Amino acid sequence: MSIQEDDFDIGVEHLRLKSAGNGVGAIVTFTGLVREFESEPKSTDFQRNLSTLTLEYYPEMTEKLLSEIIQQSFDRWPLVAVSVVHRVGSLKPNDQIVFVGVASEHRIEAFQAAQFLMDYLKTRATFWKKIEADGQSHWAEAKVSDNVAAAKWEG
Amino acid sequence: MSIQEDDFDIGVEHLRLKSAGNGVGAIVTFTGLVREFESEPKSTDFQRNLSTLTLEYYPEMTEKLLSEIIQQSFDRWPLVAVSVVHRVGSLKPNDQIVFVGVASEHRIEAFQAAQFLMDYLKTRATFWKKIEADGQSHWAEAKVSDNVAAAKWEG
Amino acid sequence: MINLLFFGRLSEFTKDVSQSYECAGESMTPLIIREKLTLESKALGQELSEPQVLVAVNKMIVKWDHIVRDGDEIAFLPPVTGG
Amino acid sequence: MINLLFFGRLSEFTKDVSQSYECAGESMTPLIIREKLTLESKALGQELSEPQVLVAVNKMIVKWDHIVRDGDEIAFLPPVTGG
Repeated sequence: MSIQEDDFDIGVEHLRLKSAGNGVGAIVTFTGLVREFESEPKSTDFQRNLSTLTLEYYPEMTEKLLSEIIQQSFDRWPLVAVSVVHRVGSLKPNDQIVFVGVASEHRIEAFQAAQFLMDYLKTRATFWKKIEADGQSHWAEAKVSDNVAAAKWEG
Repeated sequence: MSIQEDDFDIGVEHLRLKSAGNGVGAIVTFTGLVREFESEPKSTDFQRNLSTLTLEYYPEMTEKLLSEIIQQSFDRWPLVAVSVVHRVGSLKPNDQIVFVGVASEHRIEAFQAAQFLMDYLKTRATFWKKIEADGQSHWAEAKVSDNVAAAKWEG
Repeated sequence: MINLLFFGRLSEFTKDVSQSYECAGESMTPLIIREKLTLESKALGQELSEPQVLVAVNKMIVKWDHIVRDGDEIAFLPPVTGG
Repeated sequence: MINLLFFGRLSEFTKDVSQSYECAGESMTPLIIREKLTLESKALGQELSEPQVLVAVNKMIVKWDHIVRDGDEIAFLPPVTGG
Protein backbone atom coordinates (compact mmCIF):
# COMPACT_ATOMS: atom_id res chain seq x y z
CA MET A 1 0.00 0.00 0.00
CA SER A 2 1.36 3.36 -0.97
CA ILE A 3 0.29 7.01 -0.93
CA GLN A 4 2.59 8.93 -3.21
CA GLU A 5 2.97 11.96 -5.44
CA ASP A 6 4.77 9.97 -8.12
CA ASP A 7 3.00 8.11 -10.89
CA PHE A 8 2.78 4.32 -10.76
CA ASP A 9 3.47 1.69 -13.43
CA ILE A 10 0.73 -0.87 -14.06
CA GLY A 11 3.23 -3.32 -15.56
CA VAL A 12 5.32 -3.26 -12.38
CA GLU A 13 2.28 -3.54 -10.10
CA HIS A 14 0.90 -6.42 -12.18
CA LEU A 15 4.17 -8.33 -12.11
CA ARG A 16 4.29 -7.96 -8.32
CA LEU A 17 0.79 -9.44 -8.01
CA LYS A 18 1.62 -12.22 -10.48
CA SER A 19 4.66 -13.18 -8.42
CA ALA A 20 2.86 -12.98 -5.10
CA GLY A 21 2.66 -16.69 -4.55
CA ASN A 22 1.77 -20.10 -5.89
CA GLY A 23 -1.70 -20.67 -7.12
CA VAL A 24 -2.54 -17.22 -8.46
CA GLY A 25 -5.04 -17.86 -11.26
CA ALA A 26 -6.72 -14.46 -11.51
CA ILE A 27 -5.61 -10.85 -11.30
CA VAL A 28 -8.09 -7.98 -11.39
CA THR A 29 -6.89 -4.39 -11.53
CA PHE A 30 -8.69 -1.09 -11.32
CA THR A 31 -7.11 2.19 -12.39
CA GLY A 32 -8.79 5.53 -11.87
CA LEU A 33 -7.84 8.39 -14.18
CA VAL A 34 -8.42 12.14 -14.12
CA ARG A 35 -11.15 12.87 -16.66
CA GLU A 36 -10.79 15.82 -19.01
CA PHE A 37 -14.29 17.03 -18.39
CA GLU A 38 -15.86 17.84 -15.09
CA SER A 39 -19.64 17.79 -14.80
CA GLU A 40 -21.02 20.79 -13.00
CA PRO A 41 -22.33 19.69 -9.59
CA LYS A 42 -26.09 19.10 -9.72
CA SER A 43 -26.19 19.35 -13.49
CA THR A 44 -25.99 16.56 -16.05
CA ASP A 45 -25.33 18.51 -19.22
CA PHE A 46 -23.02 21.39 -18.38
CA GLN A 47 -19.40 20.29 -18.44
CA ARG A 48 -16.24 22.22 -17.76
CA ASN A 49 -12.68 21.65 -18.91
CA LEU A 50 -10.66 20.40 -15.98
CA SER A 51 -7.14 21.82 -15.80
CA THR A 52 -5.85 20.55 -12.43
CA LEU A 53 -7.00 18.05 -9.86
CA THR A 54 -5.39 18.42 -6.43
CA LEU A 55 -5.59 15.54 -3.99
CA GLU A 56 -5.29 16.27 -0.29
CA TYR A 57 -5.01 13.59 2.40
CA TYR A 58 -4.48 13.22 6.14
CA PRO A 59 -0.99 11.73 6.64
CA GLU A 60 -0.87 8.68 8.93
CA MET A 61 -4.66 8.49 9.27
CA THR A 62 -5.16 7.78 5.55
CA GLU A 63 -2.51 5.03 5.57
CA LYS A 64 -4.16 3.47 8.63
CA LEU A 65 -7.62 3.55 7.01
CA LEU A 66 -6.31 2.02 3.78
CA SER A 67 -4.59 -0.76 5.75
CA GLU A 68 -7.85 -1.49 7.55
CA ILE A 69 -9.78 -1.62 4.26
CA ILE A 70 -7.20 -3.99 2.76
CA GLN A 71 -7.35 -6.17 5.89
CA GLN A 72 -11.13 -6.36 5.56
CA SER A 73 -10.80 -7.60 1.98
CA PHE A 74 -8.57 -10.46 3.20
CA ASP A 75 -11.09 -11.25 5.93
CA ARG A 76 -13.92 -11.47 3.41
CA TRP A 77 -12.32 -13.41 0.52
CA PRO A 78 -9.52 -15.97 0.07
CA LEU A 79 -7.02 -13.63 -1.61
CA VAL A 80 -3.34 -14.15 -2.35
CA ALA A 81 -2.31 -10.50 -2.62
CA VAL A 82 -3.73 -6.99 -2.67
CA SER A 83 -2.05 -3.81 -3.83
CA VAL A 84 -3.38 -0.26 -3.41
CA VAL A 85 -1.62 2.88 -4.67
CA HIS A 86 -3.17 6.32 -4.32
CA ARG A 87 -1.60 9.49 -5.65
CA VAL A 88 -1.77 12.87 -3.92
CA GLY A 89 -0.79 16.37 -4.97
CA SER A 90 -1.41 18.03 -8.28
CA LEU A 91 -2.67 15.98 -11.24
CA LYS A 92 -3.60 16.72 -14.86
CA PRO A 93 -6.24 15.25 -17.19
CA ASN A 94 -5.59 11.59 -18.09
CA ASP A 95 -3.19 11.19 -15.13
CA GLN A 96 -3.54 8.05 -13.05
CA ILE A 97 -5.07 8.65 -9.60
CA VAL A 98 -5.54 5.28 -7.98
CA PHE A 99 -4.60 1.63 -8.51
CA VAL A 100 -6.23 -1.37 -6.88
CA GLY A 101 -4.97 -4.83 -7.75
CA VAL A 102 -6.12 -8.19 -6.41
CA ALA A 103 -4.57 -11.61 -7.00
CA SER A 104 -6.49 -14.75 -6.09
CA GLU A 105 -7.00 -18.34 -7.13
CA HIS A 106 -10.25 -17.76 -9.00
CA ARG A 107 -11.76 -14.77 -10.73
CA ILE A 108 -14.95 -14.30 -8.71
CA GLU A 109 -13.25 -13.25 -5.48
CA ALA A 110 -10.72 -11.08 -7.34
CA PHE A 111 -13.52 -9.11 -9.02
CA GLN A 112 -15.51 -8.84 -5.80
CA ALA A 113 -12.58 -7.76 -3.66
CA ALA A 114 -11.44 -5.14 -6.21
CA GLN A 115 -14.93 -3.62 -6.25
CA PHE A 116 -15.14 -3.74 -2.47
CA LEU A 117 -11.77 -2.03 -2.11
CA MET A 118 -12.76 0.76 -4.50
CA ASP A 119 -16.19 1.25 -2.90
CA TYR A 120 -14.65 1.50 0.59
CA LEU A 121 -11.72 3.61 -0.55
CA LYS A 122 -14.13 6.07 -2.21
CA THR A 123 -16.27 6.46 0.89
CA ARG A 124 -13.90 5.89 3.85
CA ALA A 125 -10.34 6.81 3.01
CA THR A 126 -9.48 10.41 3.93
CA PHE A 127 -8.71 11.92 0.53
CA TRP A 128 -10.26 15.13 -0.80
CA LYS A 129 -10.24 16.35 -4.40
CA LYS A 130 -10.02 19.99 -5.38
CA ILE A 131 -11.00 20.66 -8.97
CA GLU A 132 -9.76 23.54 -11.08
CA ALA A 133 -11.83 23.99 -14.23
CA ASP A 134 -12.26 26.99 -16.52
CA GLY A 135 -10.26 29.14 -14.11
CA GLN A 136 -12.41 28.40 -11.06
CA SER A 137 -11.76 25.94 -8.28
CA HIS A 138 -14.07 23.96 -6.02
CA TRP A 139 -13.90 20.93 -3.77
CA ALA A 140 -15.46 17.77 -5.24
CA GLU A 141 -18.79 16.71 -3.76
CA ALA A 142 -19.19 13.20 -2.37
CA LYS A 143 -21.38 11.07 -4.64
CA VAL A 144 -24.55 9.38 -3.45
CA SER A 145 -23.82 6.53 -5.90
CA ASP A 146 -20.57 5.80 -4.04
CA ASN A 147 -22.38 5.56 -0.73
CA VAL A 148 -24.96 3.24 -2.28
CA ALA A 149 -22.16 1.08 -3.72
CA ALA A 150 -20.38 0.89 -0.35
CA ALA A 151 -23.60 0.17 1.55
CA LYS A 152 -24.21 -3.05 -0.37
CA TRP A 153 -21.20 -4.65 1.38
CA GLU A 154 -22.72 -4.06 4.82
CA GLY A 155 -24.70 -6.43 6.99
CA MET B 1 -9.19 -8.60 -30.06
CA SER B 2 -6.45 -11.12 -30.60
CA ILE B 3 -5.94 -14.88 -30.41
CA GLN B 4 -2.23 -15.57 -30.32
CA GLU B 5 0.49 -17.96 -29.22
CA ASP B 6 2.70 -15.12 -27.99
CA ASP B 7 2.53 -13.67 -24.52
CA PHE B 8 0.96 -10.25 -24.00
CA ASP B 9 2.18 -7.23 -22.03
CA ILE B 10 -0.25 -5.72 -19.52
CA GLY B 11 1.56 -2.39 -19.59
CA VAL B 12 1.08 -2.11 -23.36
CA GLU B 13 -2.56 -3.20 -23.20
CA HIS B 14 -3.25 -0.77 -20.37
CA LEU B 15 -1.67 2.14 -22.21
CA ARG B 16 -3.81 1.35 -25.25
CA LEU B 17 -6.99 1.47 -23.12
CA LYS B 18 -5.84 4.65 -21.38
CA SER B 19 -5.30 6.35 -24.73
CA ALA B 20 -8.56 5.10 -26.21
CA GLY B 21 -10.37 8.40 -26.02
CA ASN B 22 -11.37 11.42 -24.03
CA GLY B 23 -13.26 10.88 -20.86
CA VAL B 24 -11.78 7.55 -19.72
CA GLY B 25 -12.01 7.64 -15.93
CA ALA B 26 -11.85 3.94 -15.13
CA ILE B 27 -9.92 0.94 -16.44
CA VAL B 28 -10.60 -2.58 -15.20
CA THR B 29 -8.41 -5.46 -16.30
CA PHE B 30 -8.64 -9.18 -15.77
CA THR B 31 -5.71 -11.52 -16.35
CA GLY B 32 -6.05 -15.28 -16.14
CA LEU B 33 -2.94 -17.31 -15.29
CA VAL B 34 -2.05 -21.00 -15.45
CA ARG B 35 -2.13 -22.32 -11.90
CA GLU B 36 0.61 -24.65 -10.68
CA PHE B 37 -1.79 -27.08 -9.15
CA GLU B 38 -4.68 -28.80 -10.83
CA SER B 39 -7.52 -30.12 -8.73
CA GLU B 40 -8.55 -33.62 -9.67
CA PRO B 41 -11.98 -33.50 -11.35
CA LYS B 42 -14.73 -34.25 -8.84
CA SER B 43 -12.37 -34.05 -5.89
CA THR B 44 -11.62 -31.08 -3.69
CA ASP B 45 -8.50 -32.23 -1.88
CA PHE B 46 -6.38 -34.20 -4.32
CA GLN B 47 -4.18 -31.89 -6.37
CA ARG B 48 -1.72 -32.66 -9.13
CA ASN B 49 1.29 -30.72 -10.35
CA LEU B 50 0.45 -29.22 -13.70
CA SER B 51 3.30 -29.32 -16.20
CA THR B 52 1.66 -28.12 -19.45
CA LEU B 53 -1.63 -26.53 -20.40
CA THR B 54 -2.49 -26.75 -24.09
CA LEU B 55 -5.16 -24.47 -25.50
CA GLU B 56 -6.99 -25.50 -28.63
CA TYR B 57 -9.42 -23.28 -30.54
CA TYR B 58 -11.49 -23.23 -33.71
CA PRO B 59 -9.87 -20.68 -36.07
CA GLU B 60 -12.29 -18.11 -37.53
CA MET B 61 -15.21 -19.31 -35.42
CA THR B 62 -13.51 -18.34 -32.15
CA GLU B 63 -12.63 -14.85 -33.44
CA LYS B 64 -16.23 -14.39 -34.60
CA LEU B 65 -17.63 -15.48 -31.20
CA LEU B 66 -15.25 -13.16 -29.32
CA SER B 67 -16.24 -10.25 -31.56
CA GLU B 68 -19.90 -10.94 -30.83
CA ILE B 69 -19.25 -11.07 -27.08
CA ILE B 70 -17.35 -7.77 -27.22
CA GLN B 71 -20.16 -6.20 -29.27
CA GLN B 72 -22.67 -7.33 -26.63
CA SER B 73 -20.66 -5.60 -23.91
CA PHE B 74 -20.84 -2.32 -25.88
CA ASP B 75 -24.60 -2.82 -26.32
CA ARG B 76 -25.08 -3.28 -22.57
CA TRP B 77 -22.85 -0.55 -21.11
CA PRO B 78 -21.52 2.85 -22.17
CA LEU B 79 -17.90 1.79 -22.70
CA VAL B 80 -15.06 3.66 -24.35
CA ALA B 81 -12.86 0.68 -25.26
CA VAL B 82 -12.59 -3.08 -24.78
CA SER B 83 -9.58 -5.30 -25.34
CA VAL B 84 -9.53 -9.10 -25.28
CA VAL B 85 -6.42 -11.23 -25.80
CA HIS B 86 -6.51 -15.03 -25.55
CA ARG B 87 -3.47 -17.23 -25.91
CA VAL B 88 -3.47 -20.65 -27.58
CA GLY B 89 -0.90 -23.41 -27.82
CA SER B 90 1.31 -24.75 -25.09
CA LEU B 91 1.53 -22.91 -21.75
CA LYS B 92 3.39 -23.46 -18.47
CA PRO B 93 2.47 -22.72 -14.83
CA ASN B 94 2.19 -19.00 -14.08
CA ASP B 95 1.91 -18.16 -17.81
CA GLN B 96 -0.74 -15.63 -18.79
CA ILE B 97 -3.73 -17.17 -20.60
CA VAL B 98 -6.26 -14.41 -21.12
CA PHE B 99 -6.57 -10.64 -20.83
CA VAL B 100 -9.77 -8.64 -20.69
CA GLY B 101 -9.55 -4.86 -20.34
CA VAL B 102 -12.38 -2.34 -20.25
CA ALA B 103 -12.13 1.47 -20.31
CA SER B 104 -15.14 3.59 -19.43
CA GLU B 105 -16.13 6.87 -17.85
CA HIS B 106 -17.04 5.42 -14.45
CA ARG B 107 -15.97 2.34 -12.57
CA ILE B 108 -19.29 0.53 -12.21
CA GLU B 109 -19.73 -0.26 -15.90
CA ALA B 110 -16.04 -1.15 -16.31
CA PHE B 111 -16.27 -3.75 -13.51
CA GLN B 112 -19.57 -5.11 -14.81
CA ALA B 113 -18.45 -5.35 -18.43
CA ALA B 114 -15.16 -7.05 -17.50
CA GLN B 115 -17.05 -9.69 -15.49
CA PHE B 116 -19.59 -10.14 -18.27
CA LEU B 117 -16.83 -10.58 -20.87
CA MET B 118 -15.07 -13.21 -18.75
CA ASP B 119 -18.30 -15.07 -17.93
CA TYR B 120 -19.30 -15.21 -21.60
CA LEU B 121 -15.79 -15.99 -22.81
CA LYS B 122 -15.58 -18.90 -20.35
CA THR B 123 -18.89 -20.42 -21.48
CA ARG B 124 -19.26 -19.44 -25.17
CA ALA B 125 -15.91 -18.94 -26.85
CA THR B 126 -14.61 -22.09 -28.54
CA PHE B 127 -11.44 -22.78 -26.58
CA TRP B 128 -10.56 -26.12 -24.99
CA LYS B 129 -7.90 -26.80 -22.37
CA LYS B 130 -5.84 -29.97 -22.23
CA ILE B 131 -4.06 -30.47 -18.93
CA GLU B 132 -0.87 -32.44 -18.44
CA ALA B 133 -0.21 -33.20 -14.79
CA ASP B 134 1.97 -35.82 -13.14
CA GLY B 135 2.66 -37.43 -16.52
CA GLN B 136 -1.02 -37.88 -17.44
CA SER B 137 -3.16 -35.73 -19.67
CA HIS B 138 -6.87 -35.00 -19.74
CA TRP B 139 -9.23 -32.40 -21.17
CA ALA B 140 -10.51 -29.86 -18.67
CA GLU B 141 -14.14 -30.22 -17.61
CA ALA B 142 -16.52 -27.29 -17.99
CA LYS B 143 -17.40 -25.79 -14.60
CA VAL B 144 -20.95 -25.47 -13.35
CA SER B 145 -19.94 -22.25 -11.55
CA ASP B 146 -19.05 -20.68 -14.92
CA ASN B 147 -22.47 -21.52 -16.32
CA VAL B 148 -24.13 -20.07 -13.22
CA ALA B 149 -22.03 -16.90 -13.57
CA ALA B 150 -22.94 -16.54 -17.26
CA ALA B 151 -26.64 -17.25 -16.65
CA LYS B 152 -27.00 -14.24 -14.37
CA TRP B 153 -26.53 -11.91 -17.40
CA GLU B 154 -29.54 -13.44 -19.16
CA GLY B 155 -33.13 -12.24 -19.30
CA MET C 1 -17.58 -33.79 -49.68
CA ILE C 2 -18.41 -32.76 -46.14
CA ASN C 3 -15.49 -32.24 -43.76
CA LEU C 4 -15.79 -33.21 -40.11
CA LEU C 5 -13.95 -31.53 -37.23
CA PHE C 6 -13.78 -32.80 -33.67
CA PHE C 7 -12.59 -30.53 -30.86
CA GLY C 8 -11.42 -30.98 -27.29
CA ARG C 9 -12.14 -34.34 -25.68
CA LEU C 10 -14.00 -35.50 -28.80
CA SER C 11 -10.71 -35.63 -30.70
CA GLU C 12 -9.63 -38.52 -28.45
CA PHE C 13 -12.26 -40.81 -30.03
CA THR C 14 -11.71 -40.23 -33.73
CA LYS C 15 -8.68 -42.34 -34.56
CA ASP C 16 -10.63 -44.94 -36.54
CA VAL C 17 -13.54 -42.91 -37.90
CA SER C 18 -14.14 -41.01 -41.11
CA GLN C 19 -13.01 -37.38 -41.19
CA SER C 20 -15.24 -36.62 -44.19
CA TYR C 21 -18.34 -37.89 -45.96
CA GLU C 22 -19.36 -37.96 -49.58
CA CYS C 23 -22.65 -36.16 -49.97
CA ALA C 24 -24.09 -38.17 -52.88
CA GLY C 25 -27.23 -36.16 -53.55
CA GLU C 26 -29.02 -37.42 -50.44
CA SER C 27 -30.34 -35.01 -47.78
CA MET C 28 -27.78 -34.89 -44.98
CA THR C 29 -27.87 -33.49 -41.41
CA PRO C 30 -25.42 -33.52 -38.46
CA LEU C 31 -27.81 -35.98 -36.81
CA ILE C 32 -27.54 -38.46 -39.69
CA ILE C 33 -23.77 -38.08 -39.68
CA ARG C 34 -23.69 -38.68 -35.92
CA GLU C 35 -25.59 -41.93 -36.52
CA LYS C 36 -23.11 -42.97 -39.21
CA LEU C 37 -20.21 -42.14 -36.86
CA THR C 38 -21.81 -44.17 -34.06
CA LEU C 39 -21.71 -47.24 -36.34
CA GLU C 40 -17.97 -46.66 -36.76
CA SER C 41 -17.26 -45.98 -33.05
CA LYS C 42 -19.76 -46.55 -30.29
CA ALA C 43 -17.57 -44.56 -27.85
CA LEU C 44 -17.55 -41.52 -30.14
CA GLY C 45 -21.30 -41.88 -30.69
CA GLN C 46 -21.86 -41.76 -26.95
CA GLU C 47 -19.69 -38.66 -26.57
CA LEU C 48 -21.50 -36.90 -29.44
CA SER C 49 -24.88 -37.69 -27.89
CA GLU C 50 -24.08 -35.83 -24.66
CA PRO C 51 -26.63 -33.02 -24.43
CA GLN C 52 -23.91 -30.33 -23.91
CA VAL C 53 -22.23 -31.16 -27.23
CA LEU C 54 -23.00 -28.51 -29.86
CA VAL C 55 -22.67 -28.71 -33.62
CA ALA C 56 -21.52 -25.96 -35.96
CA VAL C 57 -21.85 -25.89 -39.74
CA ASN C 58 -19.44 -23.53 -41.48
CA LYS C 59 -18.57 -22.02 -38.07
CA MET C 60 -22.14 -21.24 -37.06
CA ILE C 61 -23.92 -23.11 -34.27
CA VAL C 62 -26.90 -24.96 -35.81
CA LYS C 63 -29.56 -27.47 -34.78
CA TRP C 64 -28.83 -31.14 -35.29
CA ASP C 65 -31.43 -31.35 -38.12
CA HIS C 66 -29.80 -28.54 -40.12
CA ILE C 67 -29.46 -29.54 -43.79
CA VAL C 68 -25.82 -29.69 -44.86
CA ARG C 69 -24.55 -29.39 -48.42
CA ASP C 70 -21.55 -30.49 -50.40
CA GLY C 71 -18.52 -28.43 -49.31
CA ASP C 72 -19.82 -27.73 -45.82
CA GLU C 73 -17.68 -28.10 -42.72
CA ILE C 74 -19.28 -29.74 -39.68
CA ALA C 75 -17.64 -29.20 -36.29
CA PHE C 76 -18.55 -31.10 -33.14
CA LEU C 77 -17.99 -28.94 -30.06
CA PRO C 78 -17.81 -30.25 -26.50
CA PRO C 79 -18.39 -27.72 -23.65
CA VAL C 80 -15.81 -24.94 -23.93
CA THR C 81 -13.15 -24.53 -21.24
CA GLY C 82 -11.12 -21.46 -22.22
CA GLY C 83 -10.39 -18.32 -20.29
CA MET D 1 -2.53 22.91 23.63
CA ILE D 2 -4.97 21.21 21.25
CA ASN D 3 -4.21 21.45 17.55
CA LEU D 4 -7.03 21.79 15.04
CA LEU D 5 -6.93 20.51 11.46
CA PHE D 6 -9.49 21.29 8.77
CA PHE D 7 -9.58 19.24 5.56
CA GLY D 8 -11.15 19.61 2.13
CA ARG D 9 -13.84 22.27 1.77
CA LEU D 10 -13.62 23.08 5.50
CA SER D 11 -10.17 24.60 4.94
CA GLU D 12 -11.81 27.37 2.89
CA PHE D 13 -13.50 28.78 6.04
CA THR D 14 -10.60 28.90 8.50
CA LYS D 15 -8.72 32.06 7.51
CA ASP D 16 -9.77 34.01 10.60
CA VAL D 17 -10.26 31.28 13.20
CA SER D 18 -8.01 29.71 15.81
CA GLN D 19 -5.89 26.73 14.69
CA SER D 20 -5.32 25.64 18.28
CA TYR D 21 -6.85 25.95 21.75
CA GLU D 22 -5.33 26.13 25.18
CA CYS D 23 -6.76 23.34 27.29
CA ALA D 24 -6.70 25.10 30.69
CA GLY D 25 -7.72 22.23 32.89
CA GLU D 26 -11.37 22.35 31.76
CA SER D 27 -13.06 19.29 30.23
CA MET D 28 -12.98 19.73 26.47
CA THR D 29 -14.78 17.96 23.60
CA PRO D 30 -14.91 18.45 19.79
CA LEU D 31 -18.48 19.67 20.30
CA ILE D 32 -17.36 22.45 22.67
CA ILE D 33 -14.59 23.41 20.27
CA ARG D 34 -17.11 23.52 17.42
CA GLU D 35 -19.20 25.94 19.48
CA LYS D 36 -16.16 28.12 20.14
CA LEU D 37 -15.29 28.09 16.43
CA THR D 38 -18.86 29.04 15.52
CA LEU D 39 -18.45 32.20 17.60
CA GLU D 40 -15.37 33.04 15.54
CA SER D 41 -16.93 32.19 12.15
CA LYS D 42 -20.60 31.49 11.63
CA ALA D 43 -19.87 30.10 8.13
CA LEU D 44 -17.38 27.59 9.51
CA GLY D 45 -19.78 26.68 12.29
CA GLN D 46 -22.47 25.89 9.74
CA GLU D 47 -20.09 23.74 7.71
CA LEU D 48 -18.96 21.82 10.82
CA SER D 49 -22.57 21.17 11.82
CA GLU D 50 -23.36 19.31 8.58
CA PRO D 51 -24.30 15.77 9.62
CA GLN D 52 -21.78 14.20 7.20
CA VAL D 53 -18.82 15.96 8.83
CA LEU D 54 -16.79 13.58 11.00
CA VAL D 55 -14.31 14.36 13.72
CA ALA D 56 -11.07 12.51 14.46
CA VAL D 57 -8.93 12.80 17.58
CA ASN D 58 -5.33 11.70 17.11
CA LYS D 59 -6.31 10.17 13.73
CA MET D 60 -9.16 8.04 15.09
CA ILE D 61 -12.79 8.81 14.27
CA VAL D 62 -14.58 9.66 17.55
CA LYS D 63 -17.96 10.93 18.72
CA TRP D 64 -18.45 14.66 19.15
CA ASP D 65 -18.56 14.27 22.95
CA HIS D 66 -15.18 12.51 23.13
CA ILE D 67 -13.02 14.03 25.90
CA VAL D 68 -9.88 15.59 24.48
CA ARG D 69 -6.67 16.21 26.39
CA ASP D 70 -3.74 18.54 26.19
CA GLY D 71 -1.54 17.57 23.24
CA ASP D 72 -4.39 16.01 21.25
CA GLU D 73 -4.93 16.71 17.57
CA ILE D 74 -8.52 17.28 16.42
CA ALA D 75 -9.28 16.92 12.72
CA PHE D 76 -12.55 17.95 11.11
CA LEU D 77 -13.30 15.76 8.09
CA PRO D 78 -15.85 16.56 5.39
CA PRO D 79 -17.14 13.66 3.22
CA VAL D 80 -14.19 12.04 1.47
CA THR D 81 -13.85 12.25 -2.32
CA GLY D 82 -10.75 10.25 -3.22
CA GLY D 83 -10.30 7.32 -5.56
